[in-house]
Amino acid sequence: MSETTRGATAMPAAAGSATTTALLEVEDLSASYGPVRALDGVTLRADTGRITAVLGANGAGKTTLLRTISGLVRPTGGRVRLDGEDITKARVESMVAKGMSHVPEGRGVIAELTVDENLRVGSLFRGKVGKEEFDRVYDLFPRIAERRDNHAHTLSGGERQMLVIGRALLARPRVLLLDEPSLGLAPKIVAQIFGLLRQLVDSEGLSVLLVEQNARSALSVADIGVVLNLGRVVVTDDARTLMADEQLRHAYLGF
Amino acid sequence: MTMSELRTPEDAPGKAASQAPGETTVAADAPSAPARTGRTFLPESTLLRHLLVLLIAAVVAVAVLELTDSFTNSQLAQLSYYAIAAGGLTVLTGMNGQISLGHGALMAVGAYTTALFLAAEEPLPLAVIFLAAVVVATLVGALVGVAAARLHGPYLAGATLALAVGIPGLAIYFHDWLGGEQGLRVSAPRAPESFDAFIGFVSGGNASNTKWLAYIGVVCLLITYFLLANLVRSRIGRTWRAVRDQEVAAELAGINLGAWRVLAFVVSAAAAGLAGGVLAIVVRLAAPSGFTIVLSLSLLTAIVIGGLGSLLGALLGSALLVFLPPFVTNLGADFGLNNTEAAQLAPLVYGVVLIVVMIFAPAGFVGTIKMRWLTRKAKRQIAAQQAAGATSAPGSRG
Amino acid sequence: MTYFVNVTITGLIEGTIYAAFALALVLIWRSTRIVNFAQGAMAALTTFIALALIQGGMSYWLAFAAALLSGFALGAIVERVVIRPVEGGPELNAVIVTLGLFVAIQALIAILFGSSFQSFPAPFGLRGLEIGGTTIALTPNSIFVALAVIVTMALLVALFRFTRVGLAMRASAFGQEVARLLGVRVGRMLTLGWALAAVVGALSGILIAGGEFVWPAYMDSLIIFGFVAAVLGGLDSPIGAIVGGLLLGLALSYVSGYVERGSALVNVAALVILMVVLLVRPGGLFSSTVARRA
Amino acid sequence: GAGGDDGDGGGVSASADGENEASDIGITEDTITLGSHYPLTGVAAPGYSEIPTGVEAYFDCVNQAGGIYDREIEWIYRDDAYNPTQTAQVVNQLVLEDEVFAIMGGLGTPTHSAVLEFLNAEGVPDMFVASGSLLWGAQPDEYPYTFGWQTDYMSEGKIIGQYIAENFPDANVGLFLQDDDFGEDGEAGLRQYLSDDQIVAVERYVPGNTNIGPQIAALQAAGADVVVGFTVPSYTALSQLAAAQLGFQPEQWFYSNVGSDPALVGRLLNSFSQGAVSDASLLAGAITTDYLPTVDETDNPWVQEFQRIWDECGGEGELTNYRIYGMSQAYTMVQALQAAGRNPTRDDFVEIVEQIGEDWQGPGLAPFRYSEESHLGISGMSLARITPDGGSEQLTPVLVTDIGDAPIEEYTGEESTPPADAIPEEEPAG
Amino acid sequence: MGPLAQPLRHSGSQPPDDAPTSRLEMSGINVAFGGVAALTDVSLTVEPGQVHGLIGPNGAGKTTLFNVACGLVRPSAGRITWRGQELRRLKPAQLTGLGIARTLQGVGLFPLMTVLENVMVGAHRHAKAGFFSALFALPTSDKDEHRLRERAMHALTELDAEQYAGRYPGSLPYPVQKRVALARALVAEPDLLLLDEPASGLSEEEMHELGDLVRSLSGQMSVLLVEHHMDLVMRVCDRITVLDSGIQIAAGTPAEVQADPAVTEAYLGDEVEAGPTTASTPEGGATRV
Ligand SMILES: Nc1ncnc2c1ncn2[C@@H]1O[C@H](COP(=O)(O)OP(=O)(O)OP(=O)(O)O)[C@@H](O)[C@H]1O
Ligand SMILES: Nc1ncnc2c1ncn2[C@@H]1O[C@H](COP(=O)(O)OP(=O)(O)OP(=O)(O)O)[C@@H](O)[C@H]1O
Ligand SMILES: [Mg+2]
Ligand SMILES: [Mg+2]
Repeated sequence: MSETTRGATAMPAAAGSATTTALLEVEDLSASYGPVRALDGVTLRADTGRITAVLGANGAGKTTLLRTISGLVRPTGGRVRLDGEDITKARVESMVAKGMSHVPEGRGVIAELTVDENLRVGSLFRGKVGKEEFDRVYDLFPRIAERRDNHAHTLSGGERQMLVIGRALLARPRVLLLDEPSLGLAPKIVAQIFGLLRQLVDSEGLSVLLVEQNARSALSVADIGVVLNLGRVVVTDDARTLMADEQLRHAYLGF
Repeated sequence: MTMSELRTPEDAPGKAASQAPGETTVAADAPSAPARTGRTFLPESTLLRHLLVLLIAAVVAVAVLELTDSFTNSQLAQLSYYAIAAGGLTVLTGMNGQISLGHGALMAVGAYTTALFLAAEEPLPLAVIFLAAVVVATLVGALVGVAAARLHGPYLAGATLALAVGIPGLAIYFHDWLGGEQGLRVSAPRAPESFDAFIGFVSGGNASNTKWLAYIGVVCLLITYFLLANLVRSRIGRTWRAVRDQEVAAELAGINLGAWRVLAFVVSAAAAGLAGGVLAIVVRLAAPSGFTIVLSLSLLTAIVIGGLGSLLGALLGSALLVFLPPFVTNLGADFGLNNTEAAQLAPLVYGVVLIVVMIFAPAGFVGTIKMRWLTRKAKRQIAAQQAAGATSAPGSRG
Repeated sequence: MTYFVNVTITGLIEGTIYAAFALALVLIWRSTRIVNFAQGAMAALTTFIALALIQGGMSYWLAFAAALLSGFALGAIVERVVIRPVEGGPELNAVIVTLGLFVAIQALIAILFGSSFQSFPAPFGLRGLEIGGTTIALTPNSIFVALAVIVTMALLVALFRFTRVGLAMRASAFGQEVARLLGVRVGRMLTLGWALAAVVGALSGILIAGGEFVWPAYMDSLIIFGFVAAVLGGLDSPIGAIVGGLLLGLALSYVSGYVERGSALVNVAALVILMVVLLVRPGGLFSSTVARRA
Repeated sequence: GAGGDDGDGGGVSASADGENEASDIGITEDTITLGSHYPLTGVAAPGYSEIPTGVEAYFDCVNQAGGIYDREIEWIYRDDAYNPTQTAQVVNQLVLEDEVFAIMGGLGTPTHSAVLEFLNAEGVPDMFVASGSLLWGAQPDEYPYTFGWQTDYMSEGKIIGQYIAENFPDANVGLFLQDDDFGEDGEAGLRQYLSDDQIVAVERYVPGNTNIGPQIAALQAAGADVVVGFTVPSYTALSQLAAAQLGFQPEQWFYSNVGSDPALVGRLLNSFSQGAVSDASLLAGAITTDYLPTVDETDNPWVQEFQRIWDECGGEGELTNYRIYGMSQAYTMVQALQAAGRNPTRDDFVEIVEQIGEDWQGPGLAPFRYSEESHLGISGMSLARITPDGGSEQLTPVLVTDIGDAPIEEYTGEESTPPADAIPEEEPAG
Repeated sequence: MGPLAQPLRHSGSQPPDDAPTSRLEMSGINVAFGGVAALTDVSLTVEPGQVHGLIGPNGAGKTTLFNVACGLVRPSAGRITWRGQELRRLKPAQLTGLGIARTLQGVGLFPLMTVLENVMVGAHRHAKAGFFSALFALPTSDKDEHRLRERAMHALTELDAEQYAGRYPGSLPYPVQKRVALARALVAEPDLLLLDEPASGLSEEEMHELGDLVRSLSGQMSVLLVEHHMDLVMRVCDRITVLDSGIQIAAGTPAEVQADPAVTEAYLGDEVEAGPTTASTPEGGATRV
């Protein structure tokens, strides 16, 4: 259990460097589903220009963490700050305007709308959005470009996943919460998406909070890793360090 | 290494807690395969278990009928036909997920069949007539069911709504045969002497016609619920629920969706037919104005308010239909309203009760109680787990 | 020949009335995925408000506007107070709530405005127009009704197809949580959907009342035929509502006019028409593509 | 006095003398309970729901004047929403829980059908059913406790039929009928006087279907010069509107008494004139029937008395023909209760009505037909033309007849006048 | 790893080595949705007792091909032959009767039924008691239920999920739900199992065990597997078919397919850019056993 002591309190050096600022700060966050305590005093931060991977077994609370940050689940305690502003009690609807986009688990397309309409809903809050921005998404995912006028429910699993990711990008977030984005995607597309994320993070200072079941691939792209277990943070550390820590990997990450 | 060595869920916080299904609607579902723990005092055999319950219910019913006055007896007769139909609708809507706004029409079929048979010079025995009502309603139900099996949600609602107004319309069109708007009057068969003797034996009271009708209603009700409960607890009920919950998965498990939907329609139509038969003799009339859309909607209301998917809920919901309006009217009169005002108050209160129940007890009476119970059980389990966890994992915070 | 024309015209006029009602149902269905059985009662309430104003001396058109406004308010209040708590719950619960509303509002109307017949004025003439020496069943008032319904439909189609609010409303209806994550004020959209639908409902109520009698239950038969019309057209489509309404009105008029004792068969005919259409197209005439199953 | 005179068992029941006693269910020492069912809510409530308030006002005034043999009348009416299922239930409640002495004025043919057997099986006097169906009174052997009150639809059809045959012998007659016993009985009466050739079209409507355009267009297409409507008020008005829409102007409209209340229908049609319909009254000139004085006859002494009673004992709203109807029934009921004597049983009561009901005078224009052979009510009516001001002008003397092929005769009895305070003073009979 | 025990297979079914009969052949399959060609002239044969992989980029038509094999989608052209007989007008409900079972992409459990009931539904085809014995609760119905329950419990036990029998699926961890879904498919005792993305949402370790399980099944039935996790696919499949845009672009053994540049181009992508999921070779995966 030595890792636990390394926990949330001490930020690893990489994250503490002067160039990064904490864009999203989560402090002692707790949440419950009825009697079930799903989050138990989670503290973490996501910095600009960093990809922070949140890892952990099934049911560790990863999804709940993202849902609580974006306001879909009301926390029972703790605070969430975005750029210093306390957004713990802010409405879900206001999050995108504040610069935070959440791509939910499970391919959250609006099945009855067309692909194009799905994208347009994603950019509604921005007012008028130029056609070229849509084209950029379509260029990124030619698969869905072909289907732009089809109802989203006709899409294949992977196509839906592309659509939600593309839609989130259209919102031009500063913080991107991604819940298992690689689910059901072909390896080539996964690589492409992770590559793109890296690029956006590096060039535009995007901050990504990445939840992945597959710890190995997540850590390979992330800067920081946060490991959750039973709703608590057990380790926060540099991704490479985590990758190298075999004991920890075996205990919590299952590889 | 086997899959059993994966993390067991009990070590996740409160995994066990969600014993209850996520949605509230069908919280009242009786699992077809009860967990093998508990209930050891009841017989293993479904038949014996249900017969035991039936026996107790029969004793309670006789006691209630004998201890209450004539008017309450007549209300219980009314309750029985509502509850029989609502029980059938529970199978269709609660268990199989097909909404029907037209069950009143199927009751009409049963009622008219009964009225026609009873109008004969030498009517057949009542039991045979009721059987005929069930058979005719079943045939109509099968026909409607075949058409309905392909429809979903509001489209099914629309089609059954049209059924609710269409079938009574037939009675007006074929007025020579079905009595038109005026309907067919029904002379309820008189009680046999053995009934007198029975009542004399049970309570020493005398056997009025009202009481006789109430007994007929209650007997039909008990039989219907016994049979429906058998179905609910069997593979049949389970298959219906599978079709309701996930039709693709059900189909892939070898279930012919259409056939099972039709079967549900047929079973509920049979119940509606019997309910119509009982209604005909209790009301002594089969007329189109007795089978308006209001009847169909009341039935739906009853099963949702009572707790969708539960026979007990259907019974409670029907009781609400029967006892609430006179209660409100009397209450209004007690508060000094005149009869007209009191009569107008009844629907107002009824409407408000529907809304309030749906907002504060969305799972209906039975569902809400069951949810409470499950939550309590879950809480206890979690408490136990956390206590155990605290000793085994000293490092973790409580 | 004149008879045929007249039966056709009365059918079409009746059909526009079904269509008006169906439009309101379609609107609520599109914006909240709820079939509002209280639609008729709500429309009756706003019509009675207008009637009270007219009887108090207000002009028809002011009362007309008042009815639409009160419809907007009523729709919004109803959504906020009684629909909101059951939204996202089991779909039957919402159905029961609207049924409860239906019963309660109707009782309320009887208590507030009495339950006797009252006549409602029509803004335009009720005498058939004369064409080539014969009077046909087309009145200035029915032309007004038809135009009002068609304009409403066009506005709704435009709202959903071309405006951002329309898109936001549809997104809210189909995927509340996702829409919320995308920054759509879902609560507001649902309220707006109900409010607009109640405006359309109020419009249908007042159009239907024009030149007829009103009493607390005067919308009852329309709930059924309006719903059937909406289902015929495919509940998602405003154009479907119009087509469904007109088809139903026409068909029923022909049954009533050409079948012996046909008036008694109208309800049965509605059932048969609906069944036949749904057997061929289970999602109505204007349904979109069949959903992918796996 | 509420004294304990229980020992008085077995006395002569139908007697004016002696002490009040609880002689049967629904009669206590100081009350008589009467009950009924009406559509107070729902589709049929408009109009009909006013009837019991008229009854109530009348009974209140009677109670104020000392009641019947010092007994107060308790009047309980319940809502059946015009649904027979509910009628059965509320009548159960009235009989079994409220323990009424008699049912009075139960409204509607299908609704009351549902309780016909029950009331007769229980031996509850089923007085003055409020519909003109032949069910109430044509078979007293089968239903000994049930009595009709208003003129039956068949007699009404006969009287209208004869008038048309005499005054419009060459006209093409079109019928516009409600598709139930109301229209059927009326048609049967009409056909006794009109040949099949003369009737060029028979169109029927079903209540609830408001598009009657095709039916009226069919009457027009058939070339009907005279149209007879056996319709309820709303369909009278609808038929007029549809005719205006189609430009259909037959030489003469006839409407049954049921649907012709000029006060109601005329008011309905008149209010449209606020819009662009400029006719004073579409109904003006139509011919209808009367068996009771109507609210527009302000110089009729009965109407004057009823107006006074409504003002003194009534509730909100105005005196309407529905309320006059209710008061008139209540008047007959008081007559019957008085005639039945101080301590009647249900059976005594029914017997008295059979024996002497024929002789009662009241607001009705023609006498009742009550006897052992018939329980049918008022035997005739007069024809009147509706005037543009919403009043009416009498066209014929009161004509009386009976069902079947009984002849139509002029009523020769004198016109009745109300007694003091419009409260009957019937001598106990028997 | 204990293979799914013998008792699960009822005595009447064909022995596993009855090779030619339980072969699935699909040839010349064409499917179009509106204007979009989802499958063009696709042919594929699943040999008895083999694990056949189906891979390809998103939207390539893999699930559609499954749907064709299940009767959920009717091809505009092509033949499906199963056990030597052509399946015409195939309906999904006939599937289990033919000895074919399928899991859905996602889990597709019945949310309002307990785990045990879920699996019992899967055993539907083995039910004998009819409607009337259920209606009157005759002992035959009870006995039948008992049998189904035993079968279901057995299947759950085989997949180590018996302790969840009384629970509702929504409350279970995702991998357990997946196991339940698998138990529901296996309890029908199929000769052909169609698995659509069974590993999605599983951790690497869980995926590994799934691989073992699938391999162990292959002795008893053939498996058609759609997956995006290449190490799993490479490890468990005997043969692989690759689709792209509805067209078959490669077929062969795992090694052959992986060496095919067309596959790399269309599906695997540039290895350097790819994350570890794709980078790991089948051998790499194998070393982890
Ligand atoms: N809606 C809910 N109701 C009750 N309990 C829930 C609900 N959603 C999640 N839980 C429970 O909360 C805990 C955390 O779940 P969560 O979904 O956040 O985990 P996760 O790490 O995202 O898992 P996975 O890898 O399976 O997605 C689990 O025990 C889960 O069972
Ligand atoms: N019912 C339908 N209507 C229209 N298009 C459809 C329909 N079903 C599938 N498609 C299209 O057919 C193509 C193949 O879809 P399919 O689901 O078979 O892909 P897949 O290979 O399973 O993809 P994934 O790996 O993403 O699950 C997709 O482009 C999809 O959009
Ligand atoms: Mg998750
Ligand atoms: Mg797929």
